[in-house]
Amino acid sequence: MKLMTLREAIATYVHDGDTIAIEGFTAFICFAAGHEIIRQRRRDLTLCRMTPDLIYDQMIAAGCARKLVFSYLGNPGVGSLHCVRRAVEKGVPRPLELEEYSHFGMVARYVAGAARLPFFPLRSYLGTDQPKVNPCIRFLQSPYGDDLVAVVPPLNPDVTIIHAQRADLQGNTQIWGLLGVQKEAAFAAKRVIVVVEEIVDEAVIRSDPNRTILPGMMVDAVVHQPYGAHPSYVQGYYDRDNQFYLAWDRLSRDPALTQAWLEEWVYGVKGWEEYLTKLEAQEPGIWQRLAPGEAFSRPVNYGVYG
Amino acid sequence: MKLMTLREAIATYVHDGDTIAIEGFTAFICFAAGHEIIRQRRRDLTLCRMTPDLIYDQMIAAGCARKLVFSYLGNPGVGSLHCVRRAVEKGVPRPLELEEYSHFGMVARYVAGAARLPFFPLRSYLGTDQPKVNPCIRFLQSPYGDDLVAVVPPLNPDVTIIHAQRADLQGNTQIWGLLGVQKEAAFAAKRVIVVVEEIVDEAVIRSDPNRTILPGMMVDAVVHQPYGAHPSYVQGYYDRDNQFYLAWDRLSRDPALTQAWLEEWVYGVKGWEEYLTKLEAQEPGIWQRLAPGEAFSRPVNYGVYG
Amino acid sequence: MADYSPAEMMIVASARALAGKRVVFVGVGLPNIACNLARRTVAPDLELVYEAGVFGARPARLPLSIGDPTLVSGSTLVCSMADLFLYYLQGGRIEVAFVGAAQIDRFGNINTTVIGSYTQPKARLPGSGGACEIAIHAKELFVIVRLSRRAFVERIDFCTSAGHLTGKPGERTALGMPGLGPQLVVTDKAIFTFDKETGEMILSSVHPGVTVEEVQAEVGWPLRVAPHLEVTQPPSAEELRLIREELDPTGVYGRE
Amino acid sequence: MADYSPAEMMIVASARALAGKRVVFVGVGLPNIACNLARRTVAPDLELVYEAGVFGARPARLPLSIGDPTLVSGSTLVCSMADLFLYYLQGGRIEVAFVGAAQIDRFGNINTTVIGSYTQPKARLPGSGGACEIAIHAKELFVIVRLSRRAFVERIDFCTSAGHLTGKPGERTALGMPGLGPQLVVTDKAIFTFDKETGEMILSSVHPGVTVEEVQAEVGWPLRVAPHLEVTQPPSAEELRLIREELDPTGVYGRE
Repeated sequence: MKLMTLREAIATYVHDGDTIAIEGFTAFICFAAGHEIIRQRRRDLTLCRMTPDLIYDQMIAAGCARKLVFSYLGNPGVGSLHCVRRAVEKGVPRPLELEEYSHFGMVARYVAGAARLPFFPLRSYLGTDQPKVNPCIRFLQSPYGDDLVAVVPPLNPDVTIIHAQRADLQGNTQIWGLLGVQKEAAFAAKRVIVVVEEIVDEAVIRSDPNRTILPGMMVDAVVHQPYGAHPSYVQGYYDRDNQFYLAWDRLSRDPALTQAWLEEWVYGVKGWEEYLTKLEAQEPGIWQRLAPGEAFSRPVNYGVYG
Repeated sequence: MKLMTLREAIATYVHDGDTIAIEGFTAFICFAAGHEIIRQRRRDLTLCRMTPDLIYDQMIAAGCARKLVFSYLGNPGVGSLHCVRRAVEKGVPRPLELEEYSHFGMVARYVAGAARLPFFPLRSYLGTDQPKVNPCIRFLQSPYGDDLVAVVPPLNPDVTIIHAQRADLQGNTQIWGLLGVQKEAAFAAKRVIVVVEEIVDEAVIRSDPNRTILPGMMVDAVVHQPYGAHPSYVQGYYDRDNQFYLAWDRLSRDPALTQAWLEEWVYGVKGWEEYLTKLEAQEPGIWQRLAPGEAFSRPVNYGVYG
Repeated sequence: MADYSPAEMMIVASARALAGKRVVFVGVGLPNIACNLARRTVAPDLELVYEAGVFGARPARLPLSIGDPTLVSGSTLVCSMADLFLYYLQGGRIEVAFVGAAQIDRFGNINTTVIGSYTQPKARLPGSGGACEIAIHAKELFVIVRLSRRAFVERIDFCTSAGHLTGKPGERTALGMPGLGPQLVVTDKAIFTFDKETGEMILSSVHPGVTVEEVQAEVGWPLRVAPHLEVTQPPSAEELRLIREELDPTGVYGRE
Repeated sequence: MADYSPAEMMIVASARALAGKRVVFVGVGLPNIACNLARRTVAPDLELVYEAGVFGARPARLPLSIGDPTLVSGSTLVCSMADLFLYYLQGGRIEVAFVGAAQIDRFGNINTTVIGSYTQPKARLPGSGGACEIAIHAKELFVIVRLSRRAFVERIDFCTSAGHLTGKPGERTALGMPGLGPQLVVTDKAIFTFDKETGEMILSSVHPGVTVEEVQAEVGWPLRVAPHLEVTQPPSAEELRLIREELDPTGVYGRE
């Protein structure tokens, strides 16, 4: 049975020392999974993500990670990731090793991992200092001429966790909106956890097979966790809670405030349902504030043949 | 103005000696464009396509091509491509140079072409005779270890022609069903012609941006040509006309019958509208025979934010 | 015992070989019917991946080609050729794949390119399609081919898809091929497996009424015969019913 | 003449530089407003490509981040990061791109990685994001950065994105970089262009009321000044109206 709670999924598939990727480009960021990993006190993780965002800031503040593999460190549209900076600049709460690429380099690493290629070529990095601080970035001459291209090695997470609008019980998963690098990160992984807003009947999936980005056969756990991406957003379901992104910018500058926040909102709750209850108690009407209007896709006819 | 007739599009963008790709994996094969190229008597073309199918068989029989770049020669589900075989085995109507890959090799060539990579690596060809007869297939050692991978060079057609369900007047193009390698072939090309069943208002496109495979900015000509993929099919619009695939297997074995067919159905008509009129005269009710039933995708909510 | 055709025997033998498998890469024709038969008998969880990029197909009719639109409608996922070859096939997600062959040699190397010389062919065949990489990446390769001296040759005219190469142990691994290579050849007269060490083809089962001599007569090299040669279990009444009534009611593939 | 802020001057100057352009790669913030202003003034056919993989966006509000959902709804195309970087950016489809900079040197080389040493940084900055490859592939690169001695330095602490490298003619071409590199630097006090041969930064226009000396005071190397130094045309009433009433009505970006 693939359907499980987030607690079960993290307990079963995420282990100390694992390399994990919680992907989603500014959207679909599975905070629920990140919090559960903090709550289960995983240690020595290598965290991979193009844009670490607040979720990795929180996990790093909680001491889960020994290393970060990334391409852009920032609180999107707001500023810095203060916990990541504290770990890098001051070793607080523990030192953090960085392995750094450009966006294209990270994408290329996931693609190579997903496709079992020993390297992926890209035209980047030439003339910059990036290869000097990351020996994994190398250069290769084209067998067809003088062209020199950069190459990066495959990235194969032990676990990739993605958040999506919907999946069926077999794990067939559909996403619309920003696609980011979720598909590639999932194919590159040894184990895949999909967290969704809705579990739907497979007839819904089958009505639009081009919308499916992952086939059930490669999904190890399906978790039903509505609002699991808060404070990031899910296209068509809820908006980004920008107030939280701004609040985090303030409180995360202070290590004590950061730990107090983790105590209250992560360690202090049993799971995501309790987090949501607390959230609604703090701001009744939050989901109305974040609810988008309706803008439906026009249906397309796949046709019945037979 | 991008909207033009097929005659204008071919006259403007397809020249003698060009390398062209009419892509579509068993579906969306733009026979209308192939016939127009025959009718305009283009010569010395290099024809690229994973699966040459009947359309290239016809173009080769008509003497348009000097070279074929491909990965699978066949009348799908039926048998051989007799005109291609005649050109290869007997030089009739003229000799045909072959440049041959596997499916993955062709896909990789288009991807490299689309991404301006000097080569694309794939794990294939080792242990086979294919590199012996195609010097473009080479091998490369990974900079991270002993792995030996095959590489293929980019394929950049002068023109790629694809058939789709719908586009708007700017050329934003949507396809559902088998995606084949159309996107990659279009991105790899210097010029792109899109032939569609329907021209739709851009509001239709904008209702489902994840469905768009080509942005208008890279489309040079948009042609409105309903039933332009007959006898192949368009998902949700019409079925493959298998009777024609079977009939072609018989008549294409005979060079005289083949030429007679070209005279009657290609040279003998002014354009695709006349072809369709002839087709309906020959078989009233053909479109009812080929019409699929309705199976609509369930709409998804993209949300209104703002 | 019901009467059955050689094609039906091939379908049934292929289906049985899928017992317990999860993900099969399939073309149309006999493999398609075999896989669908396996789903209804020995491999209910079998996921069919069609070469055109379709998963979980629920065809409402017998598909006419690997790209039939009936495979798309109501399937669970349709992807591009780039995704299919990069992430599914090369990505190592395919457990078993079926391929055909114009010629096959003692070590399961396959020709689907030319008969005669490459530049002056006697017959120009379809070429690789996806077979070359399928033979490298699928964990197991099953070959379906009619038994004939034209097909089972000492030396193939062209190697399109790698089998067990020259038969040296470990040769595939040394070339970095993740798949095990050909594991089974199903024909209209017999079934062959391969020596785990050398990759040599072994006659392991003859269909009812077929003798080893008849098989040898159609094979262009001195055939190794399994110490415990079996006689293939003929199709059961239920297997035949499924083929004839549900999977191929018009007899396109099964009645030859 | 209307009063305007330095940020408004930057937006207007950036927008005007897009005259006649077709495809711009854009992040949120000032570049976003500049591009939308250009669409309404000097470049009506400008196609905005957002770094999150969105084309033809019709945002119903000012986007909060490059991945704001309002960019997606009603856009013409949304693609994966792989498609964006492989086919759009590296594929050569981007005409102009905007980037920011923490440090920029005389030849337009850009640092957004660290201040101080890489291993013991005084300040850890965001890193490359897509900037490294944008600087290689976009046909023209426009930099938006506030003028300050901290930013305009003789030697950047880390080269994240290549500009004109060491200023040797043809150096970018020799490295196979398809884009022309930095063509324009827009600041709150002045506009810079680059020598076509050597790629050296040239002060080409000062904003109204700013002197060359004030600019030089904020630049860490002896500045080359264009023979015909211009004074930037201040924002027109219509440009300001568009910014204030339509593009940034709440004054998030324009009022600093």
